[in-house]
Amino acid sequence: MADKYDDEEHRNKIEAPGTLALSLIFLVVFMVLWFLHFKWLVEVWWVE
Amino acid sequence: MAIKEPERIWWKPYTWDEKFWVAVALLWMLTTFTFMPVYHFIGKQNPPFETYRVRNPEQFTALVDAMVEKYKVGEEEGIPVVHPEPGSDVFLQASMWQWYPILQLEKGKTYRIHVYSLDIVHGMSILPINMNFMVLPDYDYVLTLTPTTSGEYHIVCNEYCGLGHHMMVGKLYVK
Amino acid sequence: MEFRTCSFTGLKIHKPAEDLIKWNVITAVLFLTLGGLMGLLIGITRWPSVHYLDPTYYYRYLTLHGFDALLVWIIFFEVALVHFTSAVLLNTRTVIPSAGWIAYSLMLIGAIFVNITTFAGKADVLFTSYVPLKASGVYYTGVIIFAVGALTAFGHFFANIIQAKRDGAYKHSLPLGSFGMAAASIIAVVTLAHGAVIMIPTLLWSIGLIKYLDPGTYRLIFWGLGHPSQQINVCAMVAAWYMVSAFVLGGKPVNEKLSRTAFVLYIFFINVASEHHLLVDPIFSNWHKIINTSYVMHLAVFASMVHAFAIPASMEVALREKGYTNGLFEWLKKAPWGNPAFSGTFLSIIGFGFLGGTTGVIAGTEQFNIIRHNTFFITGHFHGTVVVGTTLAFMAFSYLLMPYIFKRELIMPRLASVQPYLYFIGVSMVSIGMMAAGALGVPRRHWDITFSGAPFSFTFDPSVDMFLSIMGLGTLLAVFAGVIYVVVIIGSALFGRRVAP
Amino acid sequence: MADEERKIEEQEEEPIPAWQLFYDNIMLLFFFGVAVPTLVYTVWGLMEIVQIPDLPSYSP
Repeated sequence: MADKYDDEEHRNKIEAPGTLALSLIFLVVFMVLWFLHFKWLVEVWWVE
Repeated sequence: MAIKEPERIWWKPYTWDEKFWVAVALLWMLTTFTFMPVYHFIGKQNPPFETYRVRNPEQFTALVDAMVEKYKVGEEEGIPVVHPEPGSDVFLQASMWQWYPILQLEKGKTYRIHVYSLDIVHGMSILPINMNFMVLPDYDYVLTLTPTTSGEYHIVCNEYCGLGHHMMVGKLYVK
Repeated sequence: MEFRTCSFTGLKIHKPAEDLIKWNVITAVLFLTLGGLMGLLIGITRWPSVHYLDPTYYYRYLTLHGFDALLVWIIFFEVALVHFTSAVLLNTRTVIPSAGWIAYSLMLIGAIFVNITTFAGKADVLFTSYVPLKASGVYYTGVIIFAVGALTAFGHFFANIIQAKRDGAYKHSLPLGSFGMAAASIIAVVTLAHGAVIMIPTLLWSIGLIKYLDPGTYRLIFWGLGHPSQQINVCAMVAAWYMVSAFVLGGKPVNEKLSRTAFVLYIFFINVASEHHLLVDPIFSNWHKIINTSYVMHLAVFASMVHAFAIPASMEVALREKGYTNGLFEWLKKAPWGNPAFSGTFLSIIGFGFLGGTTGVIAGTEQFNIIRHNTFFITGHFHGTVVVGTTLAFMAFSYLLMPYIFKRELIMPRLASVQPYLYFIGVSMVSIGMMAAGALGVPRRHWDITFSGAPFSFTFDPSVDMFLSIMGLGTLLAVFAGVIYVVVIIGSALFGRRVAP
Repeated sequence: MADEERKIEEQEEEPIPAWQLFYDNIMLLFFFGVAVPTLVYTVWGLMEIVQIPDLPSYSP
């Protein structure tokens, strides 16, 4: 029974390539916004 | 189907795209998490955490009054302008609807700015640099700051504190 | 037994469950109308060239907007989802319907108490009502009654699923939609318990029986109510996303293990995000702030990212099975964009992720919060999550409930099919306008950013006017789309053409 | 449906994975869902509130 789930074919399948692409776009936007905030923080803060 | 009971055993291995996304998402999330503690060691822009309980409002008012008396250099709109000794403890008091007094700080010097509210919860927003802190009654919040840019700053209240909330504007000079 | 079989879904629907769902949905929509009207008034007040209301009414209507749109509309709709997922979806009955009606009545009475007190000007304390700012005792009583009603309603979920298992309605696992609402109900119990813990002493304090309440403790426990109530929404919204994908496209979760793991991470960790409100407070240590604000190592955010992948993936797989297999995105082009239940859901996913989710995690980063706390940016963030996300998702779901539960066709189907787009564009403009203005330091909950009457005046960057105008125009568009929604839903419920049961 | 029949049926199949059993146990999830935020957020927070020191005296 167990090997029914473990077969190579299932594990190497890409079921939703479009969604994966959309998700990666999302991740890039997320990262860009994060680094922009980091930049603003460093510019603003009153420390030496 | 999300609307039907799944098959008897649904604990199954992931497909390649699921595994890839889980790995990438988890990695990014652990990175953004790790940033927070690590930045306390490598960075300087961290929220201050020094705080004291004020049992009696008069205790804080007395500190403010003593500072004003000793270091007063002028007055604007009836509010004293204070030029405290560089590197010292500075006291700033919020109340409906006033920031008291006006501080005059020196660029590049480190101050311990104690903020405290006499009545209800206020919010301290230093503009235009946009640094924001909460100001609570009964708690003294110590902000250790070193002004790095000179100029005229305003302190705006950004927590609702009654009808005069929008008139609660104070001033801060850095010279 | 009083069951009928739905001709669209084949679900067996219990009559008392159906009635509870109907009444909760209609009440929810009525409070959305009220909250939306308040939103219009305060939105055009913050639009500098209109600046409509006086300060008294601005803060009064802001209090009501928060309460009605953020709590009442959403929780009534979630109670409808409780009955839908714990009875209808399992083809079983809702136990003790009278408890459902008691919960409904308590919530309604509580909401009416709060609304009347606030309209009468006895509770201009905003949604947060931070002590020692004091409202009339009736206000806190209303909040408590509402919370008790909501707690009863969410308790109903557990009673239903326990009975359903005994009745053999499911063998081992709840359907994913019900599992999501189970997560929401667990979170709701934590939330409403915190509400009771803090609101009861506050009531006693407001009528003079307690002399002193510590403002720091109030903020800690209040946000155990205030923020997690939005996490109930997140869970319920995600459950609704999965269900719409299944109902409209026949989409199944690509991997039950993945989706359920994400819900379990929600149950464990999402509630600690209450800390987001306390990041620049005195009192709490850095470790308390870091662990809590990060939802315990960002694992609950990770769960959201898993859902953000799993739900579109379930749609993609379903559409690919229908033969739309060319390239990466043919399935997306051929999706049923004219169906408001689908378009609303998809736009809700996009809006929640890009506008609300990213900005929320970033503003909730301990260090970044210093430049974001209490600015208009935060308001923009949660209009991205709660309005573009949850409200739009619930709107989409209610388009499905019309035929399934109300047995009525939508009136004005063409208007209904553009409504999600208009609403999405409108609220996105609101959200983006607010975030841009907030990034330049504009405070939230502020009647006049020209500081009329203040001893000193600060002038914001001139571009702030433009961003706030975008917000104002977005408000008008969103309210227009909101009116379409209310007319379509109430109109269909009353006058829609009857469909076969 | 006879319970015995179901039992026999299940004995023949492979056992349900432990994680799946855990996820299906709503009451156990309920317990953790209440315990984690109450301890990590509320109780820890209250402990920090009571531990705050009093304002020391300063000479300006």
